[in-house]
Amino acid sequence: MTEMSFGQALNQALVLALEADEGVFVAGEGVGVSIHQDPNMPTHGLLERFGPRRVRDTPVSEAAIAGLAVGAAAMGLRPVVEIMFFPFITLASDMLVNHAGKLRYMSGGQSRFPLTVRVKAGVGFGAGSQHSHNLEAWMAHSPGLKLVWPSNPADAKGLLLGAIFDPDPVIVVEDMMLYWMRGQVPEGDNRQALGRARVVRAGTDCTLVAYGAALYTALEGARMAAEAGIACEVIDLRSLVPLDKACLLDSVRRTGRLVIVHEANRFCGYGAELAALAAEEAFEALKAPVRRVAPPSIPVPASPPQEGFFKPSAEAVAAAVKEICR
Amino acid sequence: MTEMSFGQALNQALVLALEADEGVFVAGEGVGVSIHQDPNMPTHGLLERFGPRRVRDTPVSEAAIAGLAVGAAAMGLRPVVEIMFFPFITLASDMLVNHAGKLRYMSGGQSRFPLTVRVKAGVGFGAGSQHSHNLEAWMAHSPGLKLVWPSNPADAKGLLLGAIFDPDPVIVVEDMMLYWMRGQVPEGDNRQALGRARVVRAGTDCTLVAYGAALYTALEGARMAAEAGIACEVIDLRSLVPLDKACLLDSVRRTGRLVIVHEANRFCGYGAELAALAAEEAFEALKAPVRRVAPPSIPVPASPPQEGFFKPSAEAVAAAVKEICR
Amino acid sequence: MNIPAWTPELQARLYQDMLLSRRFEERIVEMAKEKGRLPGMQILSVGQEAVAAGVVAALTPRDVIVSNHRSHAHLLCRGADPNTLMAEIMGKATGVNAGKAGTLHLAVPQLNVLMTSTVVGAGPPLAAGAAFAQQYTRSGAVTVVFFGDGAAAEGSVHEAMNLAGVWKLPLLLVCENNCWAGAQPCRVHCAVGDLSIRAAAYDMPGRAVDGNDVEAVYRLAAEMAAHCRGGRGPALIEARTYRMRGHGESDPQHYVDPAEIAAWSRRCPLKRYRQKLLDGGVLSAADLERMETGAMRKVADAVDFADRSPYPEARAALDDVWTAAPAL
Amino acid sequence: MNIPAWTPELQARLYQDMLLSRRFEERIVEMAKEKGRLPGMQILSVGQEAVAAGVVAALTPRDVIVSNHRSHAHLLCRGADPNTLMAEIMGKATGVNAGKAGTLHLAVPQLNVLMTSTVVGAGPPLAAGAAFAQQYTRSGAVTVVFFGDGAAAEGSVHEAMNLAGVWKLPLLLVCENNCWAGAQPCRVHCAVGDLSIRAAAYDMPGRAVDGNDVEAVYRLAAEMAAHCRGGRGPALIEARTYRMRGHGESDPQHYVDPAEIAAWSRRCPLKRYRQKLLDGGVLSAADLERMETGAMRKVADAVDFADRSPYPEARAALDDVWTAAPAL
Ligand SMILES: Cc1ncc(C[n+]2csc(CCOP(=O)(O)OP(=O)(O)O)c2C)c(N)n1
Ligand SMILES: Cc1ncc(C[n+]2csc(CCOP(=O)(O)OP(=O)(O)O)c2C)c(N)n1
Ligand SMILES: [Mg+2]
Ligand SMILES: [Mg+2]
Repeated sequence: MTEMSFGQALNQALVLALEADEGVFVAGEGVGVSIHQDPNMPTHGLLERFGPRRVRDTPVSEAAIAGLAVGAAAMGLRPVVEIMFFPFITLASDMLVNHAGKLRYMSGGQSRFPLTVRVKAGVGFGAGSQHSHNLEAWMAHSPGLKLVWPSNPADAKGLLLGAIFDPDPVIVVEDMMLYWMRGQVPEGDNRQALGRARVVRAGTDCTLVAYGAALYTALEGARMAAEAGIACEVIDLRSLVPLDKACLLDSVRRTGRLVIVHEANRFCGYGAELAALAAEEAFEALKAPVRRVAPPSIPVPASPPQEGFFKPSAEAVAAAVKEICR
Repeated sequence: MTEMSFGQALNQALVLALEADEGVFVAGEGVGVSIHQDPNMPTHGLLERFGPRRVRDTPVSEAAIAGLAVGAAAMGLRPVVEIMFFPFITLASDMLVNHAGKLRYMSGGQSRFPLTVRVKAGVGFGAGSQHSHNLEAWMAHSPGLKLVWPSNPADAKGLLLGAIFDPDPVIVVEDMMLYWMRGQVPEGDNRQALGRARVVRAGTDCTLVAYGAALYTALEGARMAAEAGIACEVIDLRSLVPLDKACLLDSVRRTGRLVIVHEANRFCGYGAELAALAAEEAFEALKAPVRRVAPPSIPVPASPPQEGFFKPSAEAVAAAVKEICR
Repeated sequence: MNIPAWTPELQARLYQDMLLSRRFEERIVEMAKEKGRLPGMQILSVGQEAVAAGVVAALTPRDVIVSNHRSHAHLLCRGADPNTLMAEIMGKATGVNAGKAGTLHLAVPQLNVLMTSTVVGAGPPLAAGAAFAQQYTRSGAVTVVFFGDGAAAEGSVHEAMNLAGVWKLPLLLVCENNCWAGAQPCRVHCAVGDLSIRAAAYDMPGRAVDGNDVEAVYRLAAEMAAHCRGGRGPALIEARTYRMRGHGESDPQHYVDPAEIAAWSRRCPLKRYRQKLLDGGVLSAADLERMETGAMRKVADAVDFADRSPYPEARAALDDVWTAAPAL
Repeated sequence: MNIPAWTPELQARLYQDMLLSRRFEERIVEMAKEKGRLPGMQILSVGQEAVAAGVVAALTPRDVIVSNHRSHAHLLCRGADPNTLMAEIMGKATGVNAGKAGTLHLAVPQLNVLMTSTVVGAGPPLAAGAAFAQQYTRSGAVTVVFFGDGAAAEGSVHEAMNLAGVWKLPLLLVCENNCWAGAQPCRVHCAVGDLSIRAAAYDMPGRAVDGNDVEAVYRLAAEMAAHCRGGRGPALIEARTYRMRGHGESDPQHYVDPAEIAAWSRRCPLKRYRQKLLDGGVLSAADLERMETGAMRKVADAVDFADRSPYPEARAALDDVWTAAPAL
């Protein structure tokens, strides 16, 4: 184990993958030469180390970047491409949804698309709604795509490695607000299989589910609820597709209560699926209404107080927990 | 009232809007001259009647088509543009999601975007997953966009007119499988305000919610359940955004049971939101688990038996109803 | 450049490829008239066979092809098995894609027809990815992508051409300008009459060719493929041809001047080439007769094979999403 | 063409517009160094002011502007109020967009700066829509869209240029080629060195201009706007200029050769024009001094106004999604 930042952990994963497999290449806007001179940026130093054949700056062309990944993956490479910010994934969405996610299926299982798309997400850097717009629900709704969202440095490394060496297309969401977060990271190849959630706090009264930076809001909410004598179990989802349904439902069946926290818009957000699953498959165990603590259906406003209003707060999490544990 | 097809009703709405408001124009791929010589096609005969200034064939450029709508709407026109098939909305999604849905908000309420996007949806015409892929959940998750999905000729006309004269951006989903369906349609301008669902069959034991062509699957399922002595209330959602929460929750509170039917993939589909709302806001009334009758998370296969397998069936609806009414 | 000389074998192959494609699709024309016989849309290359035959013949087996919705001729010229193609078109279990693709997304990766997208304009970025892999692995192979005049208006085509230009990818872009995109003629969807000039916007060579002259197409494709293979980056061919049938088989073409169709039918690539080969003594009437019979037999066998094949299991729809079974 | 003659007033305006923009942004440079002073990123036009000043001065008030992430100069040259701009940059309630836009999406519809998108390449299709409305209503006005050399690689730009070419829209496309797209120089993101040649791919005139020579920019913009206004369709200007600061204020520009910056700083559009006006006797040293003081005062007032303004109510974030309150 070594202490490092989330961004450095992602960087280590990329280094390891580039070293381990000649088929791995990294491409995107500024993944080689960057306007950031910060070792906490995931692609920092890769160009210097691996050269321009393996680490490629692209034009500002999201469809071509995604098409590059799909086409090169079909040929047997393991592309790792970057879409700079989540809202720009719209521009790559035909390539990802209609091609990366479907071409293997339409080939009758003959083709494989072992590609990885890294995308930066997050609310809280004051850039407004064209840079902050978490669209995990879109990708999760698209058959054929997998999606992971690490919340700590060790997972950042392990899940990115897992994604790169997964045989199918995987979206790796990187929460920008976490790049500088520090933590212990295992040495070497700690790749994680996709599809496993983790209980990060055990509890008996209420299940709290979150992913990415929202996990810390959930944990803080759990801490506040604990002061009121309510023991929350907190699940870090880690892999949104495939979803670890067993972990989720097992917890809900034990606690009888479910609160979901995410930073995407509430309406038709990923949390809706979790709530629906509980209502379908853990109904008998539910003792209280499900709650989603998530932003209203508005774009992310730029102004600091409004951006703060948009983001779910630990207070709101604690309030939701207390309300349904009454 | 006149009997006509669904497609003709849409056509009437377009004719009325073009006549009523000089700011209305219709644009898209083949909306003027079409490969279809069928009066059941919504844009049939418009070019002949209104000329190329008002009715414009565009290049095959979905981003430009949507950008055209956004830019022209900002200038005070009322664009009605077509995206030919739902999966191609990916190509217009940056314009719709990051622009149509956000620019008014980011202007601080100064701008208006009274635009309409017509898009063809539907599963069942054997064209495979790049033509059949219902993405209503994507659009519904995007703040600033409204979305309607008519299920019969009268609504087709009324909701399309409502969309065109709504002050905000509206996506109108046209279920291709319904174009030839006939029904009574009011004369003149029957525009409908958005946001109203309709109870199309009253019942006391279970609420069935659907929209578009899936409504008929739900109704047939209700008929089959009735044979087993179960009285389903069937709701035609009509407007997915804004959602008529009151209608939905009122029904669920009365019946205590909810089954949702749609033709989009189940995982993170629009039905998840409905289930989540029930679990949040009608929990006390729920007597049984919620059920979604919706396709698995696979692309739409081309082969006829597999395409049939993909689509939710009335049998599956009836089975779900019976299971939770046991 | 490394353009093989004309041989009777090559010439016969070009004709035979066009012939098989024509007869295969003529049979589809007939079946499309029978209600319920074929699922989905039927989108045919009739009239455009010289583009497919000429370009594909100029490739090596290791070269990669990315196709679009009008794919039959590309596939048949590449040597795809008519039986499994026809079965796929009918949605049968024996189809080359097990019924998951249907007629619109036919692809045969074993023959390096890597993939087929019916999202108009999607081919070029996908093909740029394949060409990148060829460059990356120093394979010496090239990727050819077929797209239409209508597709040229898609942003994805621009992005791919620019990327290929910057990275000097071995990508041969073949624009089949068949005068129509759906019911829109070029002047309605394209700002320029001459699509090949767009190559200059990406620093690549661009040339137009008579797309109904199979030898001209072959020659230009060989020249351009050699350019791409030589590490000098991408190239653009605009093959000027004509869509002899409607956009799809349900299109009555009410918007087309019959004189236009008549004029182009006089330029039929098969008729012209047959005459040339006869006149040049390359093939005899008996040879042609034999080829005709052979093509007809292959088509009949294909229909027979497809008809006798079962539909796939409905539940097999759940397979093939991921390399491991989907967990959802 | 209908190009107004040079007048001292026009020349003074051009200088004054550039000056205000420069001083406004220099103040942002300073504030950006104070931790927590400004929310979000700070993306400046320093060095590119001649493009904004020259193009905007060539327009009529009815003409429409669509801007991008590097918008300050466009807005100030159009006459936007520095106070409410600065307040918006700080996310204040008095901001021109009530704090919802922040620095990246500043737009002033009342001045026909219709909208600003920071999605790179999104401007041209939006602007094509505005230009269509102008054509549709026979307004005689034109729409100008500013975009970067990097944006030229986006598919949306191609789609918009093709549409504008086919429909002969009154759309003036102004590509501000500032040599960089983020940390990528043009040769890394663009297949051609001369972006103006892409106009030919859409049958529109395209010309390059020294983007640091405000009179040259003005002349060409007036000429091209007249072309667009005359119903002859769109036009493309490539203004060759330089981004004197980093991509944003947090960019240390470690990837730029200092000699390149030094060379361009010798071509500073303000310095050059100031000298020219002095040499030509258009403005005296005293005039310049007065303008300098005026600009400094406006900037100081703007910062003062913004500083004194309150933040918006948090709950007001719920407003302005729809014309009626959101029902969700
Ligand atoms: C992105 C997208 N938009 C629209 C369509 C519908 N469509 C199918 S083929 C076609 C016309 C394509 O014209 P062209 O590229 O010239 O190819 P051709 O059909 O003439 O071979 C259109 C618009 C589509 N399949 N994909
Ligand atoms: C669609 C999209 N992709 C990426 C970005 C991130 N980004 C912001 S500015 C920029 C570079 C743009 O370069 P250019 O168009 O030359 O404009 P400049 O910044 O030089 O003015 C990039 C890649 C973005 N905002 N939008
Ligand atoms: Mg065509
Ligand atoms: Mg630039």
